[in-house]
Amino acid sequence: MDAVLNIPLEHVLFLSIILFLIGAFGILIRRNVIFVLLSLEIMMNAAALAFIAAGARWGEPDGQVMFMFILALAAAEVAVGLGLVVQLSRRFQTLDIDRAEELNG
Amino acid sequence: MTSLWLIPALPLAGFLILVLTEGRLPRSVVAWIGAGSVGIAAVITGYVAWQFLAHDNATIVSSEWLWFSVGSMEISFRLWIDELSLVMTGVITGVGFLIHWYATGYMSEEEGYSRFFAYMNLFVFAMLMLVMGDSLLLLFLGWEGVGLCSYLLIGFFHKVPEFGYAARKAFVVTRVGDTFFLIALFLIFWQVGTLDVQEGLAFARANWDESTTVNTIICLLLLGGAVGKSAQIPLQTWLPDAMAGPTPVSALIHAATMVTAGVYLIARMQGMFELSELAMLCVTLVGLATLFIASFTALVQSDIKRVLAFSTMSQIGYMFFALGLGAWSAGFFHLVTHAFFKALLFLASGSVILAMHHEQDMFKMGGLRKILPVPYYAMLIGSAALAALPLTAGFFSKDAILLGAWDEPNYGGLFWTGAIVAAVLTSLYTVRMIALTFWGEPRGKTYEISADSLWNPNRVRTVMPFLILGVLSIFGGWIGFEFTKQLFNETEAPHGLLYVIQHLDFVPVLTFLIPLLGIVLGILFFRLSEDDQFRKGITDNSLSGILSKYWHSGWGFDWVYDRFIVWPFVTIARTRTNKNDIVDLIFKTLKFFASLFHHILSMLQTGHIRWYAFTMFGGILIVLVLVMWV
Amino acid sequence: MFQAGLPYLILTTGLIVLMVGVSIHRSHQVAWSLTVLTLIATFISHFFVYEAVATDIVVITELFRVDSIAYFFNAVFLLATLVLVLFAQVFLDRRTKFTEEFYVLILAATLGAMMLPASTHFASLILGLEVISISLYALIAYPDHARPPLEAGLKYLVLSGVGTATLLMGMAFIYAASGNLDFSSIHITDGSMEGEILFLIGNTLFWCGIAFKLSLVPFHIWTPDVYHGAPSVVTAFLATVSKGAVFAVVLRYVIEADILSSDTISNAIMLIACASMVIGNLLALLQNNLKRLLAYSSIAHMGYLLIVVFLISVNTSLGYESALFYLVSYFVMTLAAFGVIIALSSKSETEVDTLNGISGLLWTKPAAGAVLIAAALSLAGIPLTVGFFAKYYLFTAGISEGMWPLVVCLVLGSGLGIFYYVRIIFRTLEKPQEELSVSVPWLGLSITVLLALAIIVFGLYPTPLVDLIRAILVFPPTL
Amino acid sequence: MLAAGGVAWISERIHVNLPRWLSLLTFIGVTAWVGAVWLGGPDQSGLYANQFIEWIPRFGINLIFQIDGLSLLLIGLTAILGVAAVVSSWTETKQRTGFFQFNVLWVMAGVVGVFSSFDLLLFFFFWEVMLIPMYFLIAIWGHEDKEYAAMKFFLFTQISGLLMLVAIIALVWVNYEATNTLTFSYEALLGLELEGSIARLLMLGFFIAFVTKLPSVPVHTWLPDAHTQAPTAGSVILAGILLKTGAYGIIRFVITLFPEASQDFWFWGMLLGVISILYGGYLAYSQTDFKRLVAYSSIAHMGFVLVGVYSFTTLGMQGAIVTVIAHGFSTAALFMMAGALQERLHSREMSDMGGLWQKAPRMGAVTMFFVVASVGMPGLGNFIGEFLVLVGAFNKSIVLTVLATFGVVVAAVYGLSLMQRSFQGELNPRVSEMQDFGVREMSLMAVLMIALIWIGVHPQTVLALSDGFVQILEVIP
Repeated sequence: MDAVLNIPLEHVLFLSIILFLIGAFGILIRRNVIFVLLSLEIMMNAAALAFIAAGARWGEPDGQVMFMFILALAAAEVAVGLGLVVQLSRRFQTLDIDRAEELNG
Repeated sequence: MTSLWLIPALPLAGFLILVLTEGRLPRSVVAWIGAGSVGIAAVITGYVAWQFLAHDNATIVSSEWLWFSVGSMEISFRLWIDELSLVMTGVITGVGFLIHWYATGYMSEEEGYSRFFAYMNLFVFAMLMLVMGDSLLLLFLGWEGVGLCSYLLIGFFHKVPEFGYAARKAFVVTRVGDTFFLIALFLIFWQVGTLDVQEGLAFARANWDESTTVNTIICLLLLGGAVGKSAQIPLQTWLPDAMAGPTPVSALIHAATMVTAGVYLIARMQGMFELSELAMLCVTLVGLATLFIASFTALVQSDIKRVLAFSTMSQIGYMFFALGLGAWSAGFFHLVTHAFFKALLFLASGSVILAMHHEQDMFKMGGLRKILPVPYYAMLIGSAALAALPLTAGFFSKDAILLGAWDEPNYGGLFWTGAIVAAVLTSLYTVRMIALTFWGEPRGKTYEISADSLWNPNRVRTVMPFLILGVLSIFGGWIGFEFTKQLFNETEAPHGLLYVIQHLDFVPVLTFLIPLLGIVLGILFFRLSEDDQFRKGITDNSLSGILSKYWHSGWGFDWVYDRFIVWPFVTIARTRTNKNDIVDLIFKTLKFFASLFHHILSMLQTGHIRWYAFTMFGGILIVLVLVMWV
Repeated sequence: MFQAGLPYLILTTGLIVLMVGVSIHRSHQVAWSLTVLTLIATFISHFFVYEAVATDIVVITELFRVDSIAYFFNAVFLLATLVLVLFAQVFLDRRTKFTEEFYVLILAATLGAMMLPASTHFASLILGLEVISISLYALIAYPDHARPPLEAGLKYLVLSGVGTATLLMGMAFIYAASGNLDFSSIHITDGSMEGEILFLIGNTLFWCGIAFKLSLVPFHIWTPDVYHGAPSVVTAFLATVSKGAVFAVVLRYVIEADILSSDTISNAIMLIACASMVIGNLLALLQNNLKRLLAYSSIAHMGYLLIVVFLISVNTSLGYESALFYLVSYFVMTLAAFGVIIALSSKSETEVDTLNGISGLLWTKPAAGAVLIAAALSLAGIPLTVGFFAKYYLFTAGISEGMWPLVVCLVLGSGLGIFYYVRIIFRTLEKPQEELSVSVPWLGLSITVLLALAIIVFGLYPTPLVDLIRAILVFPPTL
Repeated sequence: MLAAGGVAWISERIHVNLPRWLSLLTFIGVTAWVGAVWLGGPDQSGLYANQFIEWIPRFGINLIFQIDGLSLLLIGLTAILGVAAVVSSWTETKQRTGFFQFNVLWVMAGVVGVFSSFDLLLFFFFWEVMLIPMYFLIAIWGHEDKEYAAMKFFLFTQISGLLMLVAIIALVWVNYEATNTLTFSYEALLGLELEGSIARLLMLGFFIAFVTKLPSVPVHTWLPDAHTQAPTAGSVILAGILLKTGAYGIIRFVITLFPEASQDFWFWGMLLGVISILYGGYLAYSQTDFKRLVAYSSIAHMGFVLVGVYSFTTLGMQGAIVTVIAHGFSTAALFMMAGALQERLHSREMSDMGGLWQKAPRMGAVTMFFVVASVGMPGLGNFIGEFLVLVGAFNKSIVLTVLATFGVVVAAVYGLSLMQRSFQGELNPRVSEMQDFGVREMSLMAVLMIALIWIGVHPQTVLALSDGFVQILEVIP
């Protein structure tokens, strides 16, 4: 516990924000679905990190519980996501996310 | 007195019967109903008059029936017979009956016989309401009613678009006057608190004096109404066009009765007008101006009915002139005599027109006295009265007016001179009309008149109206004047002939002689000159030509109104943008912006996931910025 | 007090049985029957255990607190799901070979939806939310050979992922600021400047995430595409149950955390609400696809509903009443509208979802046309329909608290809204261009007619519904 | 018999989807009922019927139906014009007559509800309810441009209605805060004292809704479109009755609920009226479409109502009421005429008409009568109304009244030009055969004519009925 406390909360939060932004940019920049899902994962983990830092601040396990939670959740999401990716490659013959733009207006 | 109601009710009943049967009755029955209802009304009027005189001229009031009552305003249907309305009622039913009688023949070959008499009966009803109503609102009811009938009858031959235009013009122009009248009613009700004529006058006598501005305004507004109805300047332009109607209509409505409603109105409201010098002066000036302008115009017309129309205008001008000068009885007396002789003139001209197969141009007539002896003599008698040849009815009334003008303290001489000049003009155009129509040789086609035509002016049934009106035109003046004088409580009013004999002064004698002079001049000029000269006078470009053209057009009033009122209104109304209602642009703009925003926003829905994600991050950023820094 | 959790257990049991059953023996009919049974049983169970929540607060661990309001929400969600499941049987056959998992997923989503109204904790919030979302990813992309559902599913997955991540980030910040994950105790305790800022950022992010789920401007942009691409049954679920559940938890969050006492946040939410009303309606204005149109209109409706959020923080009782009434009527009319689309699309491969598709519907399919008209009128908030009273509640809410900007936007939005709802009505009234050949399943049709009847009956005489809601609110422990 | 009985009775019938005869009988029945109630006379409090049923007690919203003289008058008008609408469209609508009559009946039921509701929310409810079937009438049986027209009609009235709803709720809430009772009852809210600025705003909410319905410039633009596109029965109902709900609303609600604010507003009210009179008349003249012309003339006539009401005199108020009734008859008849012409000539353009008198003298005569009535001929109903309005308004503002009076001249211009362009002149060569009015149409027109003449010569029938209400108004300011 003590070791963690040495790192100021703000720093961890900044880190998580940076991670979040990295994820965000990943989604904006990458066209490959796999990378988009990856970026999503990064964003989720940024939040998870923030939870851990916050939990550390209050010295409670809640943050870590939430971390586990998020992990499970992200896994589930990715599981479904990958399923969709398979379908995408089948029906659209591509992994380029920009090609899925038939619904608009 | 309940039988009073019968007088207007009979023509109304006639109207209803004729309308409801939709022209399915045989013509003879229609004629009986149409003319008969007015005839019986005339008889009843005679009875009422007898009662009236028998009871020392005590006012006769009918039973009343509440029209409406709102707050402080309570108005009933009630008829009121005093000297003034009695005389008018007599004229309307009497002359009206004769004209109806005449019309049974005149219209016999036209379509819509039944419709014609329905309108005519309705007109008589409305005119009677105008005259007999005891409140200004009832008067207004009649006032509008006659306007409507006038509209219907001018446009009687509705197939001809020009006639329809003339009818609308008549209605709309008089409507302008009516509006003034209506506003006067509001003002009276506001100030006096009642619309009853007698109560109003009593109030005015009791509470107002010469300096009451409201009174002057009321009078001027009433004058506005009268000017419209009586075709005086500046609202006179409708009358000549109104000649589009069948000639009996012109005789009844546009000569004998309706157009004199303005005179009646002013006479009715004498108590108020007397209190306002300005209003009186305006009445005089309006009359004088109309008199002048109309006389000159009549001098150059070629259409026989238009001559008579302008003549009517000028004669009503005389009446206004007289009223304005305070010569009430003279003016009103002239109304009565004018009804007789102008009706006669119109009926005669109607026969002429039928004989010429609806040709109204005098230059295509001539020499008709042989074919149409009865109308010829009728026209002669009527013209004599119109020109105020001594001892005819017109002489008595017009002389009285002229003398009244002389007696005016301030501008008497001026007025008198004006009126006398107009009198000369009257003689001139009268003679010209007769000369062109009856004298000389035929200039156009003539037609045989089949002996069994109902309108044949030589048959007894058609002669009777001529006869009666002729007699009245000659002798009406002898008996009438004393009677009319009582109406206005004038004891010292000048009396033409007696006055001349008694005083033998310069002025009365001149007044007496000058119409004669006009006639002599006219006979000399028109009898001797070549026919072509008249036509020349109208067409060439010499000064007189231009003048006569100008006069011919009625002094350009129509042109001015067309240019400055009708044309802009119609043009603006007809342009496309206005048909489409500019206010709607506001809502169209709103709609435009709504759909513009819709399209802009729709364009953002590109379907690209990355763009969507971008907007979301953008949204987060915006909200964060808002929350943190705003 | 354990019995209060009975409905959840029944549903879960049904879910598990179904899942196992499907893996043993595939049968559409059996799966469907089992689902319907489960839903009905769950629905009925509420009545048996209602006593428990009617008199006392039932706390099930730290995460859930079951009360009568939650039960009411549950009942509504269950009924809506039941309606959709009834539709689904015929609808699915034309769209996929493997129909059975659909029911597993939709039961799971319903379970998630039932968690949310009872949730009092960030953990249960995120749990419920994600159970719904993840089920929905699969549900949206369920049809096995068409392209639009897949595209919609993918979009929803990615964008919802972003939303969830934002939400989680927000929760983490709030937690960092307050040290609590329980709604009622997330007030900032230390009062430090730093805490305040963290709290503010956290809440902002949290609301952004919620706004995404409720498809509020400016996080609305996914809505039309997903609505459009998803099979109509799923779209309807997304539009009703999923949104309703999120809204239920938002209400509880607002009450317990008293979040609107902060001016900055409440101003931001107000702005979001106004923008949603106006922009949602503008987007729908000339839209020609019925499902997209309903998507845009749902954006606006969620904007309207935010008015209640403001009311509820001041006047909880009236606020809840308005919210419940509005949600119920919104459910009924949205389901009716989608019901018509589903019924029309049931027997065809592609969805009948354009305005051209419903041209002259009143004459070719009178019942369906009439239902659509009733639904459109109701969505527009015209009297005679329940939508009017729903809107009436919102006006009352806005006016009683003097929230004039919201009222103005409500008027503006409703005005715009009338335009496109009336367009729908006009199209159903016009002369049919071609004879609509599709047959309509009797079950679906009769359900939509029932829904339309509900619209009309409550539109004429809303008192029973009002009374019911007020009875629910008699003992709400949170009030 | 009770008012609600009447309304419920109508609605019962409504659900039965039977065609013409049934709806005709219904309207005749309602007319007879109104007659019976009228003859029965009012009770002590001046009401002819009274009914109270709980509706939504939660918000103090109840079904309060009351019929006083004013309401009875307008319900009578509704019933008679209902008959007229049904009869006039007897042959026009050939498709879906059942649904058509259903809609006609619903509109009428809504209107009767509007005229007899004494609960504000109930009033609003009916106010909106009558719009939906009206929308159907235009959208289904309308002419070529029906989508646009129906949409415009619906949008204008609905959006302005929303403002009224806001005002109603706000008013109730103010009352709630003052008295702690939640009620929408008209009578309960009548005595509410309002702060100046709030009263003004709330009044505006009501005013805009009513003025849109009336309609007055500048929110009148829906009317010509709606009228032109609507089927005959629709136009008759629209002009004859729906517009009257606007007038009724102003008289019944705006003036009484917000006496001071309305008093302060008089100038603007009258000004709008005068502008409507002149602008409406002017635009009427510009039109080439028979129905559009009549529609714009309606705007002009309704201007008189505004002028009358905002003169705040007994005369003006009574005049406005008479105008409402008389205009109902005269304009309805003109629209029927337009419908009859369209049925015969398949055109509303006056350039396709002309000289029709020769083919159809009865139609010509009837048109003449109603044109003359709407021009304001004394002896017919419209004159009484306009005259009283103007006399009443004269005390308030001479300038505005004089301007309004000139509207009478404008009326003559467009009225006669309508007559000229359609019935007079030479027969249009494009008109081949044309049937005149038969017994059915003539007897209908006769009823309307008699009604107008009756109001013209004995308006006391109308005035006495509305007197009770106007007396109350006297007390308020």
